[in-house]
Amino acid sequence: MSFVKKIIKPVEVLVVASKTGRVTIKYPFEEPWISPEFRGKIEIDPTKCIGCGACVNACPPNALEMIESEDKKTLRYFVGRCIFCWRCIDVCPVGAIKGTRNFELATNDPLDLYDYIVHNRVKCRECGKVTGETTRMLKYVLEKAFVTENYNNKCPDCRKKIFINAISMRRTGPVGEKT
Amino acid sequence: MEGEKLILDKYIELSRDMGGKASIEGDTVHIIVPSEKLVEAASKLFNEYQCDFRVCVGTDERPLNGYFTITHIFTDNRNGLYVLLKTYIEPQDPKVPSITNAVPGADWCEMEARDLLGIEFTGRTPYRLVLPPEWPKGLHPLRKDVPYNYRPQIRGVSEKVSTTTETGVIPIGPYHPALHEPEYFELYVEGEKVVDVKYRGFHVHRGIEKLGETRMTYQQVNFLAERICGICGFEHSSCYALAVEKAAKLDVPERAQFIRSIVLEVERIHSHLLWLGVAFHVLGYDTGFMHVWRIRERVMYLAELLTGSRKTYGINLIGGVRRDINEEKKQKTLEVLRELEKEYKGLIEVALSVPQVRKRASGTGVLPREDALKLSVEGPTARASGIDKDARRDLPYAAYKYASFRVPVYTEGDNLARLLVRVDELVESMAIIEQLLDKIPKGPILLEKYEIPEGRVGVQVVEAPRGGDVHFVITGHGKPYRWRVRAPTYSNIPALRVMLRDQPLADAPLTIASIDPCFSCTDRVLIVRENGRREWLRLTGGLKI
Amino acid sequence: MEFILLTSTSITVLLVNTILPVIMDGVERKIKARIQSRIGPPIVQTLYDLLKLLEKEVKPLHIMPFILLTIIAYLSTIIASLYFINLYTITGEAYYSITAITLFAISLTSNTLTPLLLPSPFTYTGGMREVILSIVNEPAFIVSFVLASTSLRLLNLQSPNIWILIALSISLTTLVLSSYAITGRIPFDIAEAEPEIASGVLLEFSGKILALLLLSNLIKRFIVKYIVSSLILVYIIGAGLTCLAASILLTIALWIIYAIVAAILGRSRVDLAPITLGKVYILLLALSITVLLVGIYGG
Amino acid sequence: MEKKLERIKRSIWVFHLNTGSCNACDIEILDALTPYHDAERFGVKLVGSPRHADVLLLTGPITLESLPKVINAIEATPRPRFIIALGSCGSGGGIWHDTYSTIGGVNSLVKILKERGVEVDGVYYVPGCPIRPEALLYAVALIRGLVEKKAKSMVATVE
Repeated sequence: MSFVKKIIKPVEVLVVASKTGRVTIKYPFEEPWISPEFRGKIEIDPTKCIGCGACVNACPPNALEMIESEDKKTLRYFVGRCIFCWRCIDVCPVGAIKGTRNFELATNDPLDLYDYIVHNRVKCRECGKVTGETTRMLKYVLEKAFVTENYNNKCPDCRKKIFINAISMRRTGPVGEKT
Repeated sequence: MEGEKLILDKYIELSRDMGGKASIEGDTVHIIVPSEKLVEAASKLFNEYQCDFRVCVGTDERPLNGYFTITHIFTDNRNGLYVLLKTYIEPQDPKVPSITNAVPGADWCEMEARDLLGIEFTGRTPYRLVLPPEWPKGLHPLRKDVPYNYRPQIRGVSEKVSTTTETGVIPIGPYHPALHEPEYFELYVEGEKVVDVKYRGFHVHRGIEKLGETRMTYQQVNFLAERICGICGFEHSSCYALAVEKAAKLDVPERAQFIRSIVLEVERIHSHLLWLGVAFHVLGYDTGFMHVWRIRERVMYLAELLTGSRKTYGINLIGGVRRDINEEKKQKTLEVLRELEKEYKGLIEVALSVPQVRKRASGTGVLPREDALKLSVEGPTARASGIDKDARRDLPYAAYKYASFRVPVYTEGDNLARLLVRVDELVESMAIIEQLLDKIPKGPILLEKYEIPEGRVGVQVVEAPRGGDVHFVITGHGKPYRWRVRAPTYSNIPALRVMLRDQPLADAPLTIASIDPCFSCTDRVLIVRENGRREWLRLTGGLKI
Repeated sequence: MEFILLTSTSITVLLVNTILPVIMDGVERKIKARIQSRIGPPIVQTLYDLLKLLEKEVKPLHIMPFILLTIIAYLSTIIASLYFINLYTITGEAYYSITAITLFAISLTSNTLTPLLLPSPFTYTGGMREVILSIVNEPAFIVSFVLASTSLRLLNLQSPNIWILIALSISLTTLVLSSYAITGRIPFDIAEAEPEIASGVLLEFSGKILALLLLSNLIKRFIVKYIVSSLILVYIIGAGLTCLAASILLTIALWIIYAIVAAILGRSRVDLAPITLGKVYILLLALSITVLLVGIYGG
Repeated sequence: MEKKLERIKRSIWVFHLNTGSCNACDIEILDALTPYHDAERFGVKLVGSPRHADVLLLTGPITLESLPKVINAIEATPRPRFIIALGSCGSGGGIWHDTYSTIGGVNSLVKILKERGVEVDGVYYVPGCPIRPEALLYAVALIRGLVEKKAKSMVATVE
């Protein structure tokens, strides 16, 4: 009897199958089975981004990159390289990056995979040289720190110069002018 | 306490006998010996002290102290100790005696160090193991003076791989439906019987270690470590985090450790279910494959709920974890586990009753205990051959000391034993999760402020589904100075030769699958090229086959 | 006149019989999917597959003419065999069935030879396995067919001879078993066992050639079941068009049963399968011959 | 490309080509075939030989060692042939896009293929790390024309 039972046992898989029925989720005609915690594509809010580059430093696969040109600073998000770790969301100082549950990213055109946020680079009020910061960054710094706009909109070199000038003025008069 | 002192004395005495010095830091014993005494010391540790050989690490310490070094990592499983045997090598003509005659398991890692760092090993046959054949000689990517993104202009010749005209050679791979990963086994057959095996692997070498030491920061390496392997990635990132935390002596919140352990066990469940499915598929029992993967889908959902991703969870950081387990998630987890357990037991019973599964798994691919010991195999492969070792119990980490569980051991050493070890472990894992969820303490999950001093050493073994992962970290400035990873498959592949010999060809895919090979883990360092049968014969020549 | 009618009917049926296996394969995939708790492909999926393959490029093989020759031989003999089986079901003439089974055996031989012509080790191993399996299966199939039809002819339904009845049941069992093994389903799909030797015998073929081979294999699956069902039904309800329809229906039923059996088993090992099968066949055939002889001369 | 797609639309036979990935995507490909996702609904079938394939599922950043074999496999696939690059490694090189032993994703591969004169009829990109099985199903549905393409590049200029 037990021998027969042993032989019949594999047939029990039919019982398992009929008990479970069809479990297939008819995606894409039906909602997929995704938990609320799922980490999908990130979205960068261009109205909030200040172009500070904190996310670029934190990003392990360099999916977020800062491309610097003469007068522009472009934050490029290449979703084709993104590992969806959401570290950028952790580190963003202004909360410009938002996580979504979007995973439907397939495309036949590689150019679809890039997002760009183009920032202006600030010119130094003093010498006209382009500094590293973006316009938004300066605004942000003004809000957070005790600096005046007058100090903020100059390049480091000019700041140094002004500082030295100021000190020397107090002591001996302007630098570089023979008195 | 007395006993522990005696044991430590034993190691100090050993180092004194060898003319070296020893220091103890936490659970790690550092022994530094002169290179001429290295073989003697290693042999003593392996044979007399019955330490378990894990891996050796070559390091370019020239920027620090002007030397190359080689560190052999042993673990004393009975006393829960890590034993590091280190020696300094002159930088002009780096030469060090090989320990492979005493410890056969050291074969691969020595050759890896040779190709990576240019350290020569005397007293053994060296072979060009590393990097594609076109790789320029004298360029050793892990040396500190080589940039990580230096790509020599080589374009592989389009060589014919799987169309050997020589009959009697069955190439398995690099693209083979049983493997799902590009690895190359060449089976020499007589009729339908395998007489010899040639392995050429390391197609998945991506330069991870170098990347971790250069482009990345401490926190970023966690995510890199996770991508060493997509199946047991969390083991790797936990192992790395634990090693760094050990090196920096960080006091990680208990709750974080519990969460780590829980997620580690979730990963073990999904990995073992995956393996069972693949094994059934290899045996042609596709219905079993489909049903096992059907119940696995619940675990994947669970993993996503707990961590935010189905795989490569991305919740480990140095100092803790990123996602908490709240009451709702806890209840959901328990519910999923209950359902899983019920379905799993019924299904496995049915699947194992299929005559072809039983018949083909039992008695095939046997790995005798002596060979398993000599080759230092890991995980279920070792436990199926009667070696009772499990890092969760022997070298407790994370929160495993709060859980009680059984370590299943079988003595047959065949494919069925390896299958049953995994079947049993799955049930244990479910029990561990329940216990830990019950005991989870309240508190923070992430250490907010910490400091990682430079030049410290941390070693950690984490029991992955396939065996022990070993991570070795020397801390550096803002990133690891040296990061060495050893995955369990690295130790298990050499055992395949023993298992495949004189077996029917039809069993070869099952036997290869039975060690649950994870090549992407194994290959993370460099491309190993097996360019001759002689070396293989030399390695296992001393073994009874 | 009668001959023309006969021919035109059987050609129509032949066309149906060529398409039916393709649809039945879809049904089999659907059944398998159901047992595996999923939806599965549409029933006409195999047809889509074949149509697509017809449009794909053919990767050249170095002995192309030979290969094409063997494949065409395979396909034509198997279709001819199908034609004669149809004739047998309609007319009930024994020589039609004998022609059909001879042609069937020839087609199987030409099929087993094809992979041996290729240099790839996978195809070679797969081909060798197929040769070994067919050495065991084909004689068993033919002998049991002869035995079953003999005992059917001898059986008198009014006063059945118990020995002949036993012989009939044993030979029919053998016939069904060998017909299952010839279809190359799990556990006997070792010739194209995917995980072991890639796709085995089919590995090197592509495009139209692959489509032809797959189609012939499907017709082969159909034919073995068709032979079994027509043998039984011609005896029970007598030859004719009803019998033809009934045989096709029985073939479909057999196909479904075989599909379910295939779904709940695993793959056998290459060295075990032929030996076990061979032993079982020899035992069963010897038994049925003995019993049959006892029935004829003893009872 | 559209016309060529038409031929294989209803029966997509895929060959799985791991070029050095971490396994996660590979396992998810298998997962897409299992009951919950069941890619066979769309006629997807995993085949054991590139000669039977229409689509190569390419995972991993393409290591130097696997490169020649990958090219071999692509050459062995009869036309029309497509590549679906899966995961962040396949489509962009992933976390190791610039290391010494990889070539960094499918775009570099396409360049090399062009140099060698090996033609491919189309490349699809499926980002994800790892891809969800649904992401693969989405890509297949995209090929079948069942869904609209959602991915779109965003360019925003701020003051």
